[in-house]
Amino acid sequence: MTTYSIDDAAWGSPWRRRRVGEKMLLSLALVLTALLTPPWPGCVAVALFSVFLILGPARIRPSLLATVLVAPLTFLLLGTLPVVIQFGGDGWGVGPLRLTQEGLTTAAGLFVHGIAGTLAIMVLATTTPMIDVLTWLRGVHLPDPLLEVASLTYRLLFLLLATTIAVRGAQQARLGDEATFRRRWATVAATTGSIILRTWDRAARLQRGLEGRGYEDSLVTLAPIRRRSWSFVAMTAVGVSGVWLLCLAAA
Amino acid sequence: MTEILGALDLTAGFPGSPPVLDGACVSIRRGVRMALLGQNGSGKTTLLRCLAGALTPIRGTIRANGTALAHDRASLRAHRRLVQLVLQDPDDQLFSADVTQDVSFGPLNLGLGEAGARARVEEALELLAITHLAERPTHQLSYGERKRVAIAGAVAMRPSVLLLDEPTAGLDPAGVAELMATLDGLDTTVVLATHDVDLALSWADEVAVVSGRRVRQGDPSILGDAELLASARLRRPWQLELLHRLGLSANPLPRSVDDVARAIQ
Amino acid sequence: MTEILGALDLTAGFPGSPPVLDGACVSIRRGVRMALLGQNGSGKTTLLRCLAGALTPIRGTIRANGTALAHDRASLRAHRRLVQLVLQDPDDQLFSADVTQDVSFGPLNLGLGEAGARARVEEALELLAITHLAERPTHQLSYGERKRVAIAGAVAMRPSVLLLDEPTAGLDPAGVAELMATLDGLDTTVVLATHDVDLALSWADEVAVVSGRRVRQGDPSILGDAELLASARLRRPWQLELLHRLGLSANPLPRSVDDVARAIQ
Amino acid sequence: MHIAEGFLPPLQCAAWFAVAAPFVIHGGRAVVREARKSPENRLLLAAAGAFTFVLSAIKLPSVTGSSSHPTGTGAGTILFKPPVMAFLGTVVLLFQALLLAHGGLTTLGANVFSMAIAGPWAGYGVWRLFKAAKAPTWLGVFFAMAVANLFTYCVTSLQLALAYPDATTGFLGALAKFLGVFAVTQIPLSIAEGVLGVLLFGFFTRV
Repeated sequence: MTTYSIDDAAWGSPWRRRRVGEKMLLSLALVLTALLTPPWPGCVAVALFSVFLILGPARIRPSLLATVLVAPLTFLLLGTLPVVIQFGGDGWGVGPLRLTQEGLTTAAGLFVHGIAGTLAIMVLATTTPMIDVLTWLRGVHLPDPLLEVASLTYRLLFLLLATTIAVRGAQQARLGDEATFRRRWATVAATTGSIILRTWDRAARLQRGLEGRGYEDSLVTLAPIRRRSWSFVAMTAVGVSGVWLLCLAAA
Repeated sequence: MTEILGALDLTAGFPGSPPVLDGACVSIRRGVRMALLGQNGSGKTTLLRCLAGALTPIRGTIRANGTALAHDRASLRAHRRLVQLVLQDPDDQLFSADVTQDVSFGPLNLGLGEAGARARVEEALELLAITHLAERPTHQLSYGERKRVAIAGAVAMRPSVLLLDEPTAGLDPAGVAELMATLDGLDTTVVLATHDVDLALSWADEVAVVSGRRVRQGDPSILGDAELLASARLRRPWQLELLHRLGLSANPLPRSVDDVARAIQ
Repeated sequence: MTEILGALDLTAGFPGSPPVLDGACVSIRRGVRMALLGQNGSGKTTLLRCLAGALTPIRGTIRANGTALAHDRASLRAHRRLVQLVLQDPDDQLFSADVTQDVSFGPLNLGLGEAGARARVEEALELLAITHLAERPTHQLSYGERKRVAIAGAVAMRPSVLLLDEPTAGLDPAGVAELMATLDGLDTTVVLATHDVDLALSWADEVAVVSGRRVRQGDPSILGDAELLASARLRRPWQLELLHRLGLSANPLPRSVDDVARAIQ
Repeated sequence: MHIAEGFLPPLQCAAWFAVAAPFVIHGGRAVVREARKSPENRLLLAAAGAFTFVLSAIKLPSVTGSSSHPTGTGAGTILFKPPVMAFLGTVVLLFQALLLAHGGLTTLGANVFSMAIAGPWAGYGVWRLFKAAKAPTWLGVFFAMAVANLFTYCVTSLQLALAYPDATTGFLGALAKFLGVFAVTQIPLSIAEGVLGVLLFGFFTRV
């Protein structure tokens, strides 16, 4: 399941010990570059640089990266369709809709922007577990209760997903696939309902467990010590400005 | 006795990590009561899931009634009528609002009509001695009760082989004794994964030990094999350990306190 | 030895249902290793939660170091420094996805600074032999590993009394042996709820049996008391059962296989 | 289906952040208020957030071929009111962007506006309307959940149409095209989410 794989990769990443702020800077700089530069050569360069970072120093399996890209690719294919096909104009088409050269160019550009942007975000996502992002946000002074709700959401999420996957597997074992349409619906509703009840119960039990550990009004924890790496920051600066220089040269 | 279910040269695990089982073989004869032993994480659950058709092995074959299981949809459906797996955590299996509804899920999927399914539910609840729970909401039941309902859900499908993953974990001694008595009342082949070596010795006709990604199978006397137990990080059942310390023979195999007392006297 | 924690005439339960405990007394002496026995639902967990100050009793007193516990916020806070409870299901206690962060929660609540808390975390992870898990995500850990992290979270608060609810449930024999060795390495008073009578006999200095809403406390030899065990729906430890069958004396109390062998020879 | 990273022009990204921010801040204040009232509420809200996330991973029978999923915000908006959903929805969208590569960070503002603000408010409005009309509860649940779902994708289409107007017919033509791709295909799914809501409502009256 992809949910686990990006997160698993992030936990096991050799870049996990790097400062979140530094990875954030790199990833966001790449995203902004992808947004602001033309598809060629800017976005292509961002995409290639991101793929290099993800597969190279961050050591993510290529098959994982491919799985991860399925969702954004689906959106990009669907989302560019209405851009490719225009009302009126010259070209091949059905009824009032026309496949125009201009539409194709815009759509292709959009597609490349999307791929580059997604890959740039994946530099962060595949190297930084969610909990690190949330702990980092504490440093930018978001109110504690909000971050606590978000952190607890993250923890409960895995408990819930594990149960959901197990329950659905068990239903299959009892021939759930062979149920009639109506009963399949009843099953989905009952499963969802049971999982809601269980989530509530889990939350209540976790609350009691935490009270026993001294929980009164905040879930304070230590933040991991991470050393600043000027070479990483320098790499970011060189990489991103390299892309910009490339664009200026091409223009 | 003939084999009803087996695994040949089974390699299985999860993508991206080393296989949990590698070249494991096991053969389950019709009507046998088999205890599957092994430490946490040894691959007991993986083996059970492969045997149940819930996990497709990387390599190797699952045999059911002498035929290799193809992992296509139709074959898996047929396989699920033959083999039912009860998971360790009953909450992974129960999803309906009340007990009767939950137990009826499998039988209705078998295409039994309303009346047929109802009969199966009654039968299963009776076999598990939980007829009194029929109308209760599942989420109000105790852990032990939920375990029984989960087993009833599998039993109601009348499988030929019932695979149970740690059914005794979390039960108190009286609960374990009652559950084992219930299992003895079923006329299916039963494979029970556990890490309770004492229980395995006292209950099983046959023992399979998972260790080093393989399975070693034999009659319960293999639980006296120090080398095998050490490799599986299991201890000897106390019955065998005591006789060993006393320098007495463990033949006939002492299954109960009485047997041990008899061997000593 | 003096009492460190105790309950006097304790009545406790949940609103709207009959009390789980009614007039229960227990006294835990400093430095003792106590096993708390009882079947599922007997009230072991309720007793532990009362002792930890997590549940306010309907009637009766919790005594800590000779003083009755008032259930106001400040007293409870002080009580938690003294007594820590580890729940049966580690998922009821672990809230952070990161092991180090989770274990640091208690020490930071004690008001220790960053450096102090970090030292406590390291110490606790080392005591529980899980230093290698420090950077791992909670949701990727096995059940046994999560149990250890939960215990580390309590140990990091350096309580005088550690209450453990079924810490061995779901662990394999090697895991149980390792956990018990770890507990022996702690210099706190330990109360361990279990329904493993064999384990209780081999490990505990003192035994408390919960049955009929009350607690019967004594040295481990009370585990030979047939009447008490029957009322608590527990069985005799095999060590005592075997000597009983053989008509031999259980004095000195046989805790291990060796002790039994010695008694027989 | 959320707008992918890199798909919106920078200025529009910023604009949608600006539009969404007040709602999310307002929601965040509501959550802080609830959380301060009792720590228990934090766990409850986290459970709701986790559930909203998981619901989008639950496949509904019969709706094959659609690449979209339930939004899960309709039920939440009835239970917790739209401001709280604005915050929880933002958290869920952030998780989806980083854990599943669904959506993105620069498009987060736009996605938050459609899924965590517009959808929940529309659903809540419908819910209140049916309440006021004294309609049966199940009917209110159905329409609240279906509308919250469908409206989310209508707003997504609108956002995309604003960004990429049609060459000759402009915004309206583009809106028709994007609605055709994202909203029309969503109709069966929004009905499905409504049906799920009704069945869930039935489940909870039985337990």
